Amino acid sequence: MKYSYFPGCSLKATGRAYEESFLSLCKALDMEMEELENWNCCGATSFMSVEMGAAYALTIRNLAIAEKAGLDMVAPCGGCYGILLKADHYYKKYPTVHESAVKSLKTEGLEYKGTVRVRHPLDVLASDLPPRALRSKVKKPLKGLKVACYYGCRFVRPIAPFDDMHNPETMDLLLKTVGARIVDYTMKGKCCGGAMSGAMPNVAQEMTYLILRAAERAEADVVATACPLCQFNLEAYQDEIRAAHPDLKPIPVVYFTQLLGVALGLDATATALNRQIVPVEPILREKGILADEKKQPATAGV
Amino acid sequence: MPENFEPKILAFFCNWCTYTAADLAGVSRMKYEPTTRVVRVMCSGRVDPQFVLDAFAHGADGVLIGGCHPGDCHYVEGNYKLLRRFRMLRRLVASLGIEPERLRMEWISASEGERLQKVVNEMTAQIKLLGPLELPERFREWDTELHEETFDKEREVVASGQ
Amino acid sequence: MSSIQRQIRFESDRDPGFADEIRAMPGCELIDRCIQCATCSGVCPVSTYMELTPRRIIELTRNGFKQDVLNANTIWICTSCYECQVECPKEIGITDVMYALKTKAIQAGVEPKHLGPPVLFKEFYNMVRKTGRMSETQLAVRSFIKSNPMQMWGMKWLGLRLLKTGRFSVKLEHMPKPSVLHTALDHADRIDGRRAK
Amino acid sequence: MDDKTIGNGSEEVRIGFFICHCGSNIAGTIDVEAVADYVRTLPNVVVSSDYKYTCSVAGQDMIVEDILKYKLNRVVVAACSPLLHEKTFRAATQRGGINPFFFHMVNIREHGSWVHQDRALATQKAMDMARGAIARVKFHKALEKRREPVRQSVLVVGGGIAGIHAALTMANAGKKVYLVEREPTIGGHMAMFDKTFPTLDCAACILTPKMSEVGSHPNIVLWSYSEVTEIKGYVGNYDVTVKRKPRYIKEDLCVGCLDCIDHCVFKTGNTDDEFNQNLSKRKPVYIPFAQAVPRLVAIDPAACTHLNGGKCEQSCATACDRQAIDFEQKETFEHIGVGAVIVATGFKPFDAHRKPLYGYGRFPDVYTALEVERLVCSSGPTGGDVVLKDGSKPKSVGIIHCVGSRDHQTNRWCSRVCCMYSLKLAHLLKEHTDAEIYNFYIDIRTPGKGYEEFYERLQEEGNHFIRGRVGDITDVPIIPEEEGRMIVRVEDSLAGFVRRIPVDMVVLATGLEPREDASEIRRRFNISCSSEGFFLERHPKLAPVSTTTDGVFLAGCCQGPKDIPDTVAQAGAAAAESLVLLDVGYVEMEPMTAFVTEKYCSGCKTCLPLCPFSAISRDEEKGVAVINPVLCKGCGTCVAACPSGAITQNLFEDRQIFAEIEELLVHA
Repeated sequence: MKYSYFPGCSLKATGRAYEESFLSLCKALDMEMEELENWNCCGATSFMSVEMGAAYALTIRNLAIAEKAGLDMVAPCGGCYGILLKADHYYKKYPTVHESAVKSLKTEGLEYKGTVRVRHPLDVLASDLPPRALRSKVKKPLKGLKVACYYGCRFVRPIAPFDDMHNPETMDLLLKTVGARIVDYTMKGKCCGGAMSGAMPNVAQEMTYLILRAAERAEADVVATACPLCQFNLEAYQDEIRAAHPDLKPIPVVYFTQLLGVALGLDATATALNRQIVPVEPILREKGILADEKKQPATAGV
Repeated sequence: MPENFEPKILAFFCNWCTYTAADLAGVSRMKYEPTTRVVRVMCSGRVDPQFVLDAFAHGADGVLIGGCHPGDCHYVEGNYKLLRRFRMLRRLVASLGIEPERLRMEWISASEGERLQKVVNEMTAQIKLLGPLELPERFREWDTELHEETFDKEREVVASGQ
Repeated sequence: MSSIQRQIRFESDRDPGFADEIRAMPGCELIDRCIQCATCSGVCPVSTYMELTPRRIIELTRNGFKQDVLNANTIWICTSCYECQVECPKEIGITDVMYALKTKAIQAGVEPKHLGPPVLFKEFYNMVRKTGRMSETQLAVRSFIKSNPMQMWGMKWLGLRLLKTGRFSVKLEHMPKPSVLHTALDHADRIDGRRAK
Repeated sequence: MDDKTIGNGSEEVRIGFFICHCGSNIAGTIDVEAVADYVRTLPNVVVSSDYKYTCSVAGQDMIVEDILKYKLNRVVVAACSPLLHEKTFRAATQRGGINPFFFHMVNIREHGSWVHQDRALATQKAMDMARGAIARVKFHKALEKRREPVRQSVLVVGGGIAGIHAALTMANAGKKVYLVEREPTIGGHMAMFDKTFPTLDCAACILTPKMSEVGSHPNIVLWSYSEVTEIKGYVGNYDVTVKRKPRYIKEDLCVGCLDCIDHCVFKTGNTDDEFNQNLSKRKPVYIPFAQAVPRLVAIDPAACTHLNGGKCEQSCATACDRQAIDFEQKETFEHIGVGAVIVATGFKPFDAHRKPLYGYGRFPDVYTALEVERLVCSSGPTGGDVVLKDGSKPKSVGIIHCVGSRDHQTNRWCSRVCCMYSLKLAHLLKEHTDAEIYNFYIDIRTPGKGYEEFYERLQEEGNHFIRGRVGDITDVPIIPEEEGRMIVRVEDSLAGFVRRIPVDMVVLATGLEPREDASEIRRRFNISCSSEGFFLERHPKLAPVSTTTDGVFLAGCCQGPKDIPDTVAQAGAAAAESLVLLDVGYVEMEPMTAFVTEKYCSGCKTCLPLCPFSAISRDEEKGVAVINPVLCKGCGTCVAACPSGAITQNLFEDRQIFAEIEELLVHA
């Protein structure tokens, strides 16, 4: 299985644990990810807030490049995924968007016919693998690990091609397959604050607090995410949140790809667990998923 | 193509569904192209293929047949009978060199005024692109050609001394 | 300052063309369908911080109260999580309306000059237009300098945490060939809902 | 051919043309004078005039006078849709002394002025249509309507309050009524209600007397646990097949003593009780509720051990001293003939799972309105105690209006009754629990007698009314008082800010929607549905209980959401319309049937299988097809298919339609 891979900007920086764990997971599952040539930023929410025509043209440019490759386009970042999907949809729906993008693409000799299928790793892993392919490769089932799957916004909003808009379950199913116990809580689709975590820290931190609190009340050992922004917001500000809400206990927030990697027995570099701010190894050892051997030194590469 | 070409679409609407839908479009003041000329029949099953051919022969640029959705026919299955005939008719019309867009069959129920509006506008736009069919004029031309040809042949026959 | 002011809007305060401009932007065409049910405000995770709730934004926008709408903090607080849009019983593109209003405010130059979000948006926009990619640390630093320089001190621990886990990078990322993007974006239309003359 | 003498016989064809302004409805878009002037130039047209309102008495008189004055023998009117006024003008034509079928109508309003904007093109279209009609009417023939007797009985489908009221009205008028109900008892949704708004009458107290009257009425045959499977025939003469599902009880022997229920091997209920909205359990042998009519038990084959092939001592059967239990019972079919049909199949409450936002099925104490009806009812699952799933009494209740209604994602329509029943439930919940009651609404709609006054009463009772559709129900608290409760997050849109309100119980005012099998029923009875799936009345204002199928009438919520007073009124109207049909005693059949011209018929039998009404047979002696005019419904399908052109349909003759087609296209 071969795919076009659109990493997006965050996966090259704060979200690199996502890229590392996702690509090693793909390797382990014989899925080939070919990085898109000369890709550009999807535009996120910011570009769209300044100028709309260029914003759609910017996003659609990536789609046009992917169309040339003729493969499904995998975008692991929730933001990129949602924006690519919406741009594709609006390109077909609104003549203004279409005309503007066509003009823009022409300068580079590109065109977009509208045939690209934008995919998220959750979707690809859940639908494209042969039945039991994942289960058969499990070496260290996540037995006893209570996971709160956190979906956030963009996988299912405003367009939900592969999951239930109101009650997404793909991540639950994937992690259940590798033996984890999924806890039920009501905040799994609520917004984490997204790009506002830096611009309006107090607002965003209240939002993440509620999500973490709900996961904690559901007795989750760990929160699993599928978007670098969500992961960052939920994990990186826990100290700051604790200043306002001392009751919040530290809770590890990981990418679902990291957990799948652990279950498949991939090594520490492949699962990038060393990039956690709130370490996840202790709970994995406690549950007997990671061997309780000599403590590995934190050797994070830059 | 003449300027401001206004196609003439002869429409056969069944009394219970499509004719009523057109009434609903009217009551709802939905605007559509003034290109249709409606013949009301009780059931789309009454539409004789000859009606369609006659319409083209007399200058219709398009023919639209509207009936009830499958399973909804007021007379149980008249629309299925039409459907069977229509398949045959479509091939016949195509073999006459008439573009397929000029003959259309639509299931439009009594509550689908909006759909009627859409279908008429769509069909009008398509036929405007195709231009007039002008079958009567073509018939005249063919007649003349045919006359001349036969005349020529006769002359040849006469000249060959038979 | 303490004198009592008249609170009233006259028809002349309205800018009817404004509503048309917004309606013409992608996703914003259904605002007239709104029945003011307030689901958007009820479901919005940040409506509690807004001067005008999303519901009121829709009402004011379709009535052409441009100044009220563009000057409210609402449009900058919106995180574009699309909850309002997917729950709207009339399927109005509320998030798209928020985007449209943000671009309008920036066009009109009335965005708050030191509020985090608009500063971030503009910095992001400039950076991506130039390099084709977003560099997180650079963006954060640039935004903080313009909005709230003091905040950077509060962020020093965060920086340290990221540094320790190898997630901190001060490099300015860019596309291998950003020039093609420059040309491409220069040729895109400005979709701003204004009727072509 | 000499145009002057075409038509019936050799007399000269003299056509009168009348075009209607319809105020400005037509004249605003179509130049009616120009059309009249144009038509005057057409052959055989003797008089052509325009008039402000042709359908008015003066307009009709003008037609009558002109027929006499100009010795007209054909009339064409260009006005509105023939579906609206064809009857009117046919009658006027007849009053002028000529056969009403020498009339033809041109639709230039619904198909003309109302849908077009360009005056010149709309006028041109009107001229074309008029010319087509002029050409066709020349070939019209004098026709007579045939009369058929009407059977003096009626079928009522559905035993809710609509069906009950319609059945009783007909039966009291002396007509034989067959009432068919799918469930084991009649009563429908109304039987599940506790009180009715705005008077707070006990629903059972006003409904059960009517139910028992149905059960004992000599003119009513009540078939519960039954379904109509087939209906054939035509107005006045419908042949109906009713399937009677086995209830495993001999109806003639059961006296409703309920001993069998007491002796069932299950000492407590083993299956969800539908009547109590699954809030309690019932046994496999059961009676839906105490006042059920007919008072007959039924055995649920899905829950009964014996009927599932299991081992059971069948104590119910031995307990019955009348040996009424019959496990071998099979479904049976009844065949009846009726003159009219009243369809009163009711509605389905909106499935609250479809709005996951409100947590139905996720939070235990989120209820639908119908569930709360059962909870507050003293004969309900808790004996009228409003208690939560944990047994405690709610201190605070939120009622969410418009659940599933006014929503493009689910149902676009307003369900009409939810505001009022929410007010009623608010009152009852307050009365039962003294809780704080919050109504979350978009608009409060109280259009009915005493309704607004009821709303005012509720306001004065101290209920909270918050204008805002709930955005979220969460269990994640942000302040201590929210701990352990459901928190409703809503914008108080009149105050202009967002509020969080902790509640113990949420009531969802679910809307009304068509039943799942509405489209199946619609096909069975050959009626139409509006786009949302409710059955379509013939005319939204002027024929609200009739359908496009003569002799089939509608009553109650199957036609659209309505409250009990409106339902009863409509049921009465449907009964009255049926009575008109029955009491006149005959129906006039439209003469547009088909007939075979023997000398052209080759006896090829092409037409025989085409007729869905089996109206065509073959006269073996003569070797020709014969059409039975009584069975022919006039669709014309056989006409179009006859290879030798031997079949003619009255009013839709080939020569009429060809003339129309050709003239419509003259200017093409």
